[in-house]
Amino acid sequence: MGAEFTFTDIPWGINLILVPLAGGMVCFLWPRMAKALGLSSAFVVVLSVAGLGWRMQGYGVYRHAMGGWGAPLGIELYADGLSLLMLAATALVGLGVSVYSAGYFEPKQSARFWPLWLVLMAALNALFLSADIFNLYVTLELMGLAAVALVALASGRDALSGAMRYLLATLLGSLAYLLGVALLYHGFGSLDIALLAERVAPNPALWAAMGLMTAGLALKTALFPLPFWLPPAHASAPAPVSALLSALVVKASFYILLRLWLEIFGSLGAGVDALLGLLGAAAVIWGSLHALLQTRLKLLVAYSTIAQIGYLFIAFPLAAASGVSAWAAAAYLALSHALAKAAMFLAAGNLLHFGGHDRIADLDRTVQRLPLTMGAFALAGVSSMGLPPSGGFIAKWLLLQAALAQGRWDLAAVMILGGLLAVGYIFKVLGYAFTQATVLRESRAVPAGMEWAALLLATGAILLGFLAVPVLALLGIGDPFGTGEIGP
Amino acid sequence: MQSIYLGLALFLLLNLGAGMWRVLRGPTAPDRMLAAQLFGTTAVAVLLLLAQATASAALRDVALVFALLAAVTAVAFVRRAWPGQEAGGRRQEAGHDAE
Amino acid sequence: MMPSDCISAALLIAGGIFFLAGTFGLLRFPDVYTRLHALTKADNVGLGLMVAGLALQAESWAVVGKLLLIWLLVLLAGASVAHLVAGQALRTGTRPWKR
Amino acid sequence: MEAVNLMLWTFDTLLGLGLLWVAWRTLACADLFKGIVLFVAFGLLMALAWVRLDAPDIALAEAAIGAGVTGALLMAALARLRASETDEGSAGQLGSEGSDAEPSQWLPVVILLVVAAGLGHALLSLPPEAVGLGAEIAAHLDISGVSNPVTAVLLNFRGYDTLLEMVVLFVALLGVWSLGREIEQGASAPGPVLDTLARILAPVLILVAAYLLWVGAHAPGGAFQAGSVLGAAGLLLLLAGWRPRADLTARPLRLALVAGPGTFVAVAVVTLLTGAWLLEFPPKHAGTLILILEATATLSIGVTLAALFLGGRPRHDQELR
Amino acid sequence: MNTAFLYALVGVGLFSLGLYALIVHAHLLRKILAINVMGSGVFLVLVALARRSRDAPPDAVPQAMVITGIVVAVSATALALTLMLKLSGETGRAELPDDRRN
Repeated sequence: MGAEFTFTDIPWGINLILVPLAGGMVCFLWPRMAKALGLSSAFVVVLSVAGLGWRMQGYGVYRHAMGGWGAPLGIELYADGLSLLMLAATALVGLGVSVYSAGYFEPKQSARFWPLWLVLMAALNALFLSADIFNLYVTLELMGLAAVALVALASGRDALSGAMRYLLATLLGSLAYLLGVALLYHGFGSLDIALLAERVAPNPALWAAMGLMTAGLALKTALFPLPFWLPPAHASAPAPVSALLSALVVKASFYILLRLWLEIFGSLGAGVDALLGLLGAAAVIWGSLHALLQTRLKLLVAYSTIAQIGYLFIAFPLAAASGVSAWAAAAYLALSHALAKAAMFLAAGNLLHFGGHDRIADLDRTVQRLPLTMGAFALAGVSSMGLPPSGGFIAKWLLLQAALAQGRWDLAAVMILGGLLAVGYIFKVLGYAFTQATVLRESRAVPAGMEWAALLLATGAILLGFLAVPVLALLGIGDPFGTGEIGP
Repeated sequence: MQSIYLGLALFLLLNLGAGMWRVLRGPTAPDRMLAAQLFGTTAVAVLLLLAQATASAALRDVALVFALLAAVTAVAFVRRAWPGQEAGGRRQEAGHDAE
Repeated sequence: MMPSDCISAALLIAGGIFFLAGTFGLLRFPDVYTRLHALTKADNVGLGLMVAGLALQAESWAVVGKLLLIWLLVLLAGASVAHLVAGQALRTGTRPWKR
Repeated sequence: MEAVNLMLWTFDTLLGLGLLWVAWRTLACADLFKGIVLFVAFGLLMALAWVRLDAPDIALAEAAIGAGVTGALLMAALARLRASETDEGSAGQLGSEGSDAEPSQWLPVVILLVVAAGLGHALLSLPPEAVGLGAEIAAHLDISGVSNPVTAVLLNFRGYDTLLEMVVLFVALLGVWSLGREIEQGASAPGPVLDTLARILAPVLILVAAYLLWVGAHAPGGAFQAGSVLGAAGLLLLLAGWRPRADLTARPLRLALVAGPGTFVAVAVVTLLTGAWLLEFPPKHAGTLILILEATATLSIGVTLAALFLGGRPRHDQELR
Repeated sequence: MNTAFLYALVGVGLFSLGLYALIVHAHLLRKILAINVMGSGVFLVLVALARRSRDAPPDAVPQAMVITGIVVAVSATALALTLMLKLSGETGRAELPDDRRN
């Protein structure tokens, strides 16, 4: 290579996997360097995603044939606009969480956190880049085990039982997915998604694979009625871990489901996506109502995640009927929810750190005392409610438009109701944060990095409200949704 | 010759099924463990017979690994699952092991 | 059938009978110590006879060596485990069966 | 020939029914220890099934992991569980086990029967001729560096999966270590018999591991089987009361744990720099590269399994250095 | 019946049995055993279906997938067992709290 090696030749996609992986292992060997290494790995990952995006804008989709074999014999990496969007969400949330964690963990915990987190980052990136259904299984398991171990970093029975429940749910989901892989491989003779897309024909094996994989991934995404594992795990984990789980890990299994539907299961027709839409609508209402009822901030945020996942599934019947914009809306929502939800959990972590508790009713006067944190929570709340200007607004607007265009008044009504309920639970928190306390409680100072990390992520969610055109253009690279055009 | 190998393999498999009764019945933990030990030996014999019958040498390696690992499991049993406390022993004898 | 085939068939069948006897003992003997006795029959003699029968048919000396190694390992593991189990059973207060 | 086929068919049918029956008894019996013994027996039958399905590589892995290491892990966990439960003085909870053993919920049964019937129907509707990558593999086997197709898939064609899978094992260890220190077991002194047994068996296990590693290039065997047998050797030593010296459990242990995935990443980077693709092995050096990868993977798998058996960070491991 | 389909159906049976036990049993050790049985069922389906045409040499890809799967399963089992011990050390019992209904 030498002289001919140019900027374009840097293997951006590979960096995304190998850098955090190597970083994680070095952290394990030299725990003292963990923090510095972790932060720099997160930074390199952001740069690499930027590089990948830049390269994809010039040259179109990214492909890498592992081992030089190519499908069907080998594994291929593949990134189009959808993968890029998810990778960007991972990189941005990852950087925010890394900055936050640098201040959050005690030295001992820090030595355990960084290797796990870096491996989780590698698993997420590998998942979003993979084009092979068995490789996706391995990344799913890697992600699941790393996530469970991270939840268990918080000691105490709540965290342990949350982690255990989560582990059982994630293993069950993976096994159902793997059985689906077996059926697809033996039905159509390939593991590569693109090749499978060419070969599939509706037959009982395809139906069974669809059922198994959809159920398994829906369980991992915590779709209603299977979200029982999510609130305990997400609420009892350390704050940065909650942020990672809600923002990225549940999105990863949703991403696989979306991919499979776009490429392989799309031909199976309307019945199932109507069901998924119904479950999504139920999740919006159920999650929002539960969020409204919570007295603990972290549980409130966790239930709100279930509601927001519901919106993602509402896109299924809408996209199947006609519009591509429903898929784009779901992807946009995944990105903006990732930023907003990470910010919310980090803000909740700050409040917990500050006051030693997360009882919503006792969040007295935190606005004066932690203005940046409450600002972050409020901005993230704006996106979660779907108010303009925010990424959440753009996404839900697109979704609503798709629903109205198809005359799905029922789904539109659910979305509006979900938005109103979100207003309810966000303002419940903000309301208490403004109240005067009769007695001042003891508090601990919050490191500035932790406040700023939350605020910057929330600002990102708001900024997405202004970046609809360029982001949707990036999303269109490689035409992930199968038509010539994207967006409104 | 092949039908002798296969017939014996089949016979040993049935033998395994009969031994399963001891695992289920107990009554004590060591009884179950002994039955499992016999399982291991029988499986080794089945593998050796199949290796000869189907002319696949690799099955002898499987048998070798079986022979070794059965011993490790048994040692794990003696050292761990059966800690040798008076109370534990008596409870196991009563037929319903404590957790 | 060659004479060697006849001998090895006889050895194999004899081995099978010992396995049957081992299982029978495991099922019928009254306590763990007597069952240990039954188990070692299958381990030592049953597998030994089978290995001898198969060794007559082996295509090379390496195979004979591997068969012998497997038998020795099972023998060693069986004997040690029997000893450990018996010792542990005595220590935990399982009384030997008396008429 | 007819008789042979009939015998094989009977063997398969009995084995299949046996598998289902043992699995059912494993999961339904009231006594947990019995469940574990039955699970070990289940692993044994699974290994026989792999043999009947012409998958000796998996049979080896199942014999070492499914029937061996997992069984030992389960037994150690049950012993610790009992110890912790008697410590808590929770003798009153013993009765709860009975109610657990007799689940009488008919709704899950109906749902599962429907699921099983649907899956069975889907399976039987598959075409009678397998559509796989067998021919594709056969066509490329000569440039893969090894002649055992399973090893070729694991280490060359789909080596990237194996890289990630090594990391899965590493993550499990990270998780176990982050949950706390090893749980001390107040077992009695090993005694002369166990000591002698360990002294004889451990070297044999290590030799067999080396043999499986070497033979894996052209016959069933390979890094995972070898690693599990090596792990079994470590387990046996731990059971016999042997503990690594304090200076070994610090950095050297950690180095051994990451040697496998670390070498994989290093080789990946080298191949990327010298060729066009990640993990692209030049056919001339493929054999050597695969052997290097497998050797370090064996070491790491063995050490990791033994470390997982401890159930926590070793006593002398210092976290912050 | 064909050997391949026989073992594949046994695999489906194991998967369903394991799933049932996972749902109805409360004790975590049983749940972990159930997950392992389910996994074995899936592996059996993966390999058995490749043997539908018996004359061809065995397809190595499903076999490699299963070996990968076995290592993943033992990793998950080890983590689950440690987590179970921690939880029972914390709560005195190896069950998930208010898991009676699930």
